[in-house]
Amino acid sequence: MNNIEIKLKDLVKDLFAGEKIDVLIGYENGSLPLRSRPCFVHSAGEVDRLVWNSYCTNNLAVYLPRIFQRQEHKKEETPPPRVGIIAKGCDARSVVGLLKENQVIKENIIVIGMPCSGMIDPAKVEAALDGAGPYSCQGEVDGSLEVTTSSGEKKRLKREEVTAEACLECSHPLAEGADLQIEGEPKEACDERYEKIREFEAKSTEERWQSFVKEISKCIRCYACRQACPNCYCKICFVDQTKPRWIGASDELSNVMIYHIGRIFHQAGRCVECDACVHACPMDIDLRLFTQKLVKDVKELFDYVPGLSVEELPPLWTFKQDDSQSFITEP
Amino acid sequence: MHKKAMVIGGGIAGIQAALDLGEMGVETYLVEKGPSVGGRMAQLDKTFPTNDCAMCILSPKLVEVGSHPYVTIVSNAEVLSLEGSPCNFRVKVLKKPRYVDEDKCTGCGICMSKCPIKIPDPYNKGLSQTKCIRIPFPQAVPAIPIMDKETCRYHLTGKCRVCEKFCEVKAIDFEQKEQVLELEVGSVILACGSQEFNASLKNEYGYKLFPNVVTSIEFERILSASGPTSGHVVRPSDGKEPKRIAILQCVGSRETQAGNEHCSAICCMQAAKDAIITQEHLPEVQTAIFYMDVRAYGKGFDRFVDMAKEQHKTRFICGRIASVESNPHTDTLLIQYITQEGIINREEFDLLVLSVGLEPSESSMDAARRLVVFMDTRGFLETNTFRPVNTTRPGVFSCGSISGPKDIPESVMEASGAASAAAALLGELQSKEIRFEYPQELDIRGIPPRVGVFICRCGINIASTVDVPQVVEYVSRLPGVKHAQELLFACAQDSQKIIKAAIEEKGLNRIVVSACTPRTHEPMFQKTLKESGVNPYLFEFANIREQCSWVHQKEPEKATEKAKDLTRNSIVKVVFAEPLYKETLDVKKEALIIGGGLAGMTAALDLAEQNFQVHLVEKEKELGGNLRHVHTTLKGEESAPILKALDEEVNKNPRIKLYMNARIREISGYIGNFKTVLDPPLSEIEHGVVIIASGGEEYQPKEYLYGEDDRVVTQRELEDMLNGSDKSKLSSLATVVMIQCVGSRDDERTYCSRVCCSNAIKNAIKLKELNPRPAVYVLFRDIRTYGLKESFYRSAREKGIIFIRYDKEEKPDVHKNSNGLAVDVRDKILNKTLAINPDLLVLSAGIIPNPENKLLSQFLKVPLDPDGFFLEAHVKLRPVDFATDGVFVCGLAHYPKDIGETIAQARAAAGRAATVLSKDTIEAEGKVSYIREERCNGCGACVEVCVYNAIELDTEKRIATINEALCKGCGACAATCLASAIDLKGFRNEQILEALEAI
Amino acid sequence: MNKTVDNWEPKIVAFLCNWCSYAGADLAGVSRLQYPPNLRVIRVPCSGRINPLYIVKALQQGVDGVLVSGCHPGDCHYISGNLVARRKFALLKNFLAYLGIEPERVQFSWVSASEGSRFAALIEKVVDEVKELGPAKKLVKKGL
Amino acid sequence: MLQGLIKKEDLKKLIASVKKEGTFYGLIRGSEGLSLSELGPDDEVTLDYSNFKMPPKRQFFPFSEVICTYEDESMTDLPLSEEKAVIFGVRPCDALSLLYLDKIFIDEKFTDPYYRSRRDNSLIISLACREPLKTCFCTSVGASPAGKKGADILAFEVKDSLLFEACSEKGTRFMENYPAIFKKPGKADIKARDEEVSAAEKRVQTIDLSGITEKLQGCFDSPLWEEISQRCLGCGVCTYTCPTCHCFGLYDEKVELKGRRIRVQDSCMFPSFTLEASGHNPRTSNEERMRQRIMHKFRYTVENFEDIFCVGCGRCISNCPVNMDIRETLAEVIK
Repeated sequence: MNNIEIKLKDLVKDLFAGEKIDVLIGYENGSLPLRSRPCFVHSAGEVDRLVWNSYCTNNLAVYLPRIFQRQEHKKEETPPPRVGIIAKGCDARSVVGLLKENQVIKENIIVIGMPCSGMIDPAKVEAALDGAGPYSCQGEVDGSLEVTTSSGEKKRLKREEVTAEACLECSHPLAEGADLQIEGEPKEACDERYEKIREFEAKSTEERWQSFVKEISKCIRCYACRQACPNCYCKICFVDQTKPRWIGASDELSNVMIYHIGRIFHQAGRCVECDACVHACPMDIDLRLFTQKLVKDVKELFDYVPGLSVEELPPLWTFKQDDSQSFITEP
Repeated sequence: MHKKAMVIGGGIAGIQAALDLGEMGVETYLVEKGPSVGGRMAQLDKTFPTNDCAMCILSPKLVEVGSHPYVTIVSNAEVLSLEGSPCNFRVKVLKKPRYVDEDKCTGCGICMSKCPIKIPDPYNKGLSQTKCIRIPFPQAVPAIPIMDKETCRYHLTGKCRVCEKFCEVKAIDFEQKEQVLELEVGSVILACGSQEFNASLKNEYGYKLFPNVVTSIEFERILSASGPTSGHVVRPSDGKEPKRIAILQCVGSRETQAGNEHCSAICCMQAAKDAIITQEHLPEVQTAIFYMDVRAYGKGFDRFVDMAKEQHKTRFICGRIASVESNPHTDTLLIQYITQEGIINREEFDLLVLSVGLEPSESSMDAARRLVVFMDTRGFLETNTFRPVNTTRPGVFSCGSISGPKDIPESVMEASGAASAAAALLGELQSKEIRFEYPQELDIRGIPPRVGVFICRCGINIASTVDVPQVVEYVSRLPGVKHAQELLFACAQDSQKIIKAAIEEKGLNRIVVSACTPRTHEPMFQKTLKESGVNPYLFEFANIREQCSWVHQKEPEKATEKAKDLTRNSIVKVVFAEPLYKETLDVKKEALIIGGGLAGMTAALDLAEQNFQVHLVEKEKELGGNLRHVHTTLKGEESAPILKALDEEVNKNPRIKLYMNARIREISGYIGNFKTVLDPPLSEIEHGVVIIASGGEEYQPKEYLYGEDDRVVTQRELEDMLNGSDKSKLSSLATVVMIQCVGSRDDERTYCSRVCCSNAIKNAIKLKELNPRPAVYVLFRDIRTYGLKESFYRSAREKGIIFIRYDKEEKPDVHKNSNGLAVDVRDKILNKTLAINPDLLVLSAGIIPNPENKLLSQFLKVPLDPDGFFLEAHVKLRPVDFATDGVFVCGLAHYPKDIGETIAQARAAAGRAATVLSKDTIEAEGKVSYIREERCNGCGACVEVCVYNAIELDTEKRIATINEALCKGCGACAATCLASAIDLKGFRNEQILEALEAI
Repeated sequence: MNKTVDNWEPKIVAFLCNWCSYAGADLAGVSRLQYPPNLRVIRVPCSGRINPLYIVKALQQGVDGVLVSGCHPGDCHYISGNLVARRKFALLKNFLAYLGIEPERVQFSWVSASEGSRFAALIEKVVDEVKELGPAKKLVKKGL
Repeated sequence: MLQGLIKKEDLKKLIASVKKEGTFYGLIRGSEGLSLSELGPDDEVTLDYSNFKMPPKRQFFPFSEVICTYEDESMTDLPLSEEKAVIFGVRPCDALSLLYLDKIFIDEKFTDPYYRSRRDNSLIISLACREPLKTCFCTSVGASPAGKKGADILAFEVKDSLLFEACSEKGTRFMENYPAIFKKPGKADIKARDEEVSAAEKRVQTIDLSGITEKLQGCFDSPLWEEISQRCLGCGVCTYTCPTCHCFGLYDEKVELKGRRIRVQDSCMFPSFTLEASGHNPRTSNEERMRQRIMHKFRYTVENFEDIFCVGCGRCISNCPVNMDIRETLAEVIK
């Protein structure tokens, strides 16, 4: 057990002991190698389930809106719980966004900031192992990950090469503004970002379209991207709405495209680049290629970075007189 | 008699007055001498200082006044006489012949297109041509042509009658005669406006001699997208884009040789606007404005001028043009001018724009004479500072530039003020009840759509391009369509009968009319539906004239296809339409007025006179506010008796409840239903409107040794001295220096305090009158005695008061030396620094906003401008309103202003408030937003984007709720809501998506 | 590119705000300015009403171009509806282009009530540019 | 039992032959990873894989399909598929899943003609499993790495060859059609195969599911479901990648007078699955939906079809974004 994990458990135990929280959202060991998974701890006695390692990829903020949502279907409403949440930089930015959008009750949440050093992307590991998940993992040795494949072969994967893209490009690894911080050495912030986006922008219209077609063609409309996204808390998502039905239900490509265009556009000015959608996608769609474009444009056009301040209005809720309008057609 | 009034003059002031009167339930005749209402504003391209498109903001008002149930427009008419007394006037109105029957004409315009005679277009100042029979301009109201008898071929030769031949409704009437109408009204408002100075009288500038010399109003037409050059800025001589433009200010203003003594008040800003707009059209253009003083005295004006200078490369040259020569080969102008330093320069320009001033018009003066109201020596209506909207004849009020040059918002304010005064006079009379009886509305629940489609031929306007029978045939096969037919003129009265009959016979429950633009005729068809028991929102309009037949005249087949598509689209939309009902809400007929200064008291009295209960809150222990420190007006009127009278009237008025030493603790609610907690008495009052009259304060100077040396005082202190007992101190003075713009127009407060120049001049003159001996210096940046105040500037100079201009960068230096106080100032004309040793230094300290504005703005959810004054809904046309309904502003809370302006604005606020209070209920828009609760996440995006504060979050249910009474139906909330939990009735997502699918 | 398609005329849907652009289109008509007949107008109260999804849906329905026009900044009948919309439009325009939809297919402009000629010129330009591109294929629903 | 040996490189010949009559589907590894695709003789068939992402149900029960069109008052059914297809490389667990789907779609009373025509026109060649994954548990639910159920032919990798073994009449006829391609396997080949099979079987992790149906019958209202479902995000990954999930919805798309009816796969994990036209939703919570999925697979299908509708392929485990592990869920139920 690592040092951070010990500190974390002590802190959470204190929170329960002090009756500060009713539930803590954290990570526990998963059933598969390289997987830690979200867990809900309800008492000090359960705290030892908690882990903190390089596999805590999930964005836990996704659970907050539903925890705080009014339970209209229940006969008796219980008062909203007091929630502790373990937060990497990205989770914390999501919490800020959710606070801004009234999805989290400020008085009822304690954010525990973690010194995140970047998470391992299971998909990258899988890709390095020719598409199959590892059979077992022997842990990290000298900056490399040691894994065994289903055929019994042992492989060493460079940590850097299997670190999630979002983490490599993370601009705020520290959960700034968290209520409590677990001390440690977070990863360094990355300033050189959007390189892939710029590369993509430089391609021809046709090439970009082909890439878009290729990526979206993989989609099976399972909505894992939506369900994993902390911002996708709508009670009824626009794709599921009828009267009017925004999108046909079939997997006809244009329908699928509009689902993704719509969902990603709904993240404009809200996306914190956690890549929860990317990690959730069973078909390995490169959603980051599209979500990040909007993040970049929002920064460039409106000088806005989501998730950093509760007070600042989301960019699409407001405007400035001198906003760019170079896109306007002049006859 | 019931409440009736007449407004004479259909410019923006008259329109506003008529609309306000109408909204107050006063039946109003709007008499306009021309063929259409709209006035000069209809000719403007943009409006300063926001560069709003003039027609964009005016045309909805034109439509509104044209269709208001309480307003009757009498166009092409003038008033002959006014007899009787207030509440009981008889007016004779001469209605001149149009040669077109207004009742029959549908405004289709075919006569205009067929008329063979071309004449210079007065709308475009003769810069382009129109026809002898013409609709004056596209947005004209009424949209009925007028025939120019002088040039009509039939009238001249007895042959032609082409227009008559083509007119399918037989509306042409060559025999039409003059008609005298006799009308009874209770009060009258004069709003006949002014006219532009005739630039030909200043022949040294070459107007009418050289092709490239134009007046500012002609230039306005050149800039306008709807003007003679479609907005291409070109010079008249060769149609080429000018590279160098000179704009000369004060043509016919501020000079008495050929022009007028007064300042025309609007030209400086108009010039800055034209410079900016021109540069937007032609990025390379270089504009130079030759001025005497930059009179940017209004809200946002100085910032606007700075923008012209800094962002639009406009040169402001303080100096006069001495002569203009035109190169006979190139028509380029060689202009010789003298700068303020006395240097003579010569420079070439491609175009010279003469900023022509405003002066009393012949027709205004005629009207004044016929109504027997007095004019001043210049020909403007005579008014008293304390009664700015009253004329000398009881029951006759005035607004707009008939009483002196002024810009649009001031005209509009006066209009609302005059309307308030006119309505107050009629206070005891009953409103005429206008009630329409409609049959019981059809319940369409569970009934499948049965659509009736009517395709208009519009004479030949549509039918000559679009194959109307083909469209009828096509749409009759579409699902849901149970009836389709063509009509010669869908808007004609007999067509309404046909539509009603079809509704009845075929049980139609939704109607589509394919005809002209819905922007004018939609209400009429909706009325027809109502009369047939069909909800008026089960109606769609397809525009196959303006947006089809007229723009695709050479492609009849494609135009027909388009007409089918447009009609089909409307059918789909109407199939998915739902009946809508306007929410009504009760109005608590009481007003809360915040601030007991001049503005608050004036507004309170106006409302009380109209029988409304008023709650007047004053934070001090006595009423009067700043007026306590203003002893006389510029004209010399004493204010103390007025204040005393006001105070008494307010105190004894049974309908005014005073709360002294009181503060606002809390305000909640919305139009018609506000709740406010005052402290004291810490009780809640209910009211329907709020008027903010919270005033402003004099700036406390930190500069020029103020507070450190007793010889340094503010203008207010000087005024107290001049009107106090210790005048003797003043009589011994030898040298007095006044410094202008103290605390104004600097980096901290960029705005002009508007009144300080007049105040300084007033006090300087008073000093001189008291004792002519002392030398009085006024150190100024620009003297801003706008409008009729200019004469006092002149008289000050005549009295020997010395005016010295200084720059913002070179402010006067004030220090103490052995001689006492010393003021060093750089005189640009003499090009040297003057050292003056005054024994009194008077600082013209600016006006700063009330520091409590911020709190009030939060209470009422209304915005402040960057300077801390309240920001009205629209700087031009809604100068006392806010986007939030039911809240109004007046006086210094809005911006620095003088007594007359404050009173006018206070009365305007009262008038606007009365339009709310005079109704028992307020009717919301029909097409408003609504929440689908099951989808709403309560994120609050809608709350932020709604400028009308119509949406709130229900903290209990954690969803948004819409106050339909406040919703204006813009739909920004619906487009912003990611969950589509808000939708806009009449433009529901479903309707739009279905329409898209049908494209 | 696709100029060879015979007799093909693009269909362009235009969302026009009621108070400025629709009035500008009316003025073009009153002034008898001629422009290509490819436009199908959907009137909305304000450009602020336009949900970005409408534009995407229009493309899916197979229109060859989408034009959105509102009041110039400052002219908005609803004070700032067009300014709120402007941010959405800026992002959407970039985003669709980024995905490989020809930028000329989706255009935004401001037309005031007095700009009949600007409206006509705008339509001329948009129709020309869309014609140049040929019929829309991307994002278009199959089997319509 | 007809057996035949074919060199791996000779698969191309088989493909070329089959192509004359129909389509040959197999696995290829492209730039986008592994997929079941239509193959030509020049395509490199991949044998080196554990399993592929989307289950073979998609071949017969596509995500969405138009089933009829209508105009005005008349309705037209879509023609049935007549494409003959050979599907090669399906794992035995997935092959078994097709038998379960048949129980749903090919019923005496209600047969789905579209599904049926595709099934009738296809031949399934399973490929026995050599390297079970960490997520596999086929042997606990009646399948196995070399199970024959659902396959027409079962193929085994034996060194540089493939050993084909017909498991149905259809399979036998197929192999008899290509006598030139198949050779008779030797004893060594059979032995090698048997060794591989037993090694693979041993590597499959097992869970004890005895009594699961009975347990489920008694725990509808258990608080267990809330606990289990807490982490679940409510996406459709598990159901859409499940080889036996088969729920669908019908949708109409219309343009003016014309329209079409589309059948689209649906997921019981979505709230909209049970949303009624009135707006009422009998299953509002994640826990109810999770319960339904488990109940359906391990109780209702047993009650109705006498089979657990799970083949232990592990897709729902490996693809779940939050590592919901059905094995753990079932273990919880049993506990």
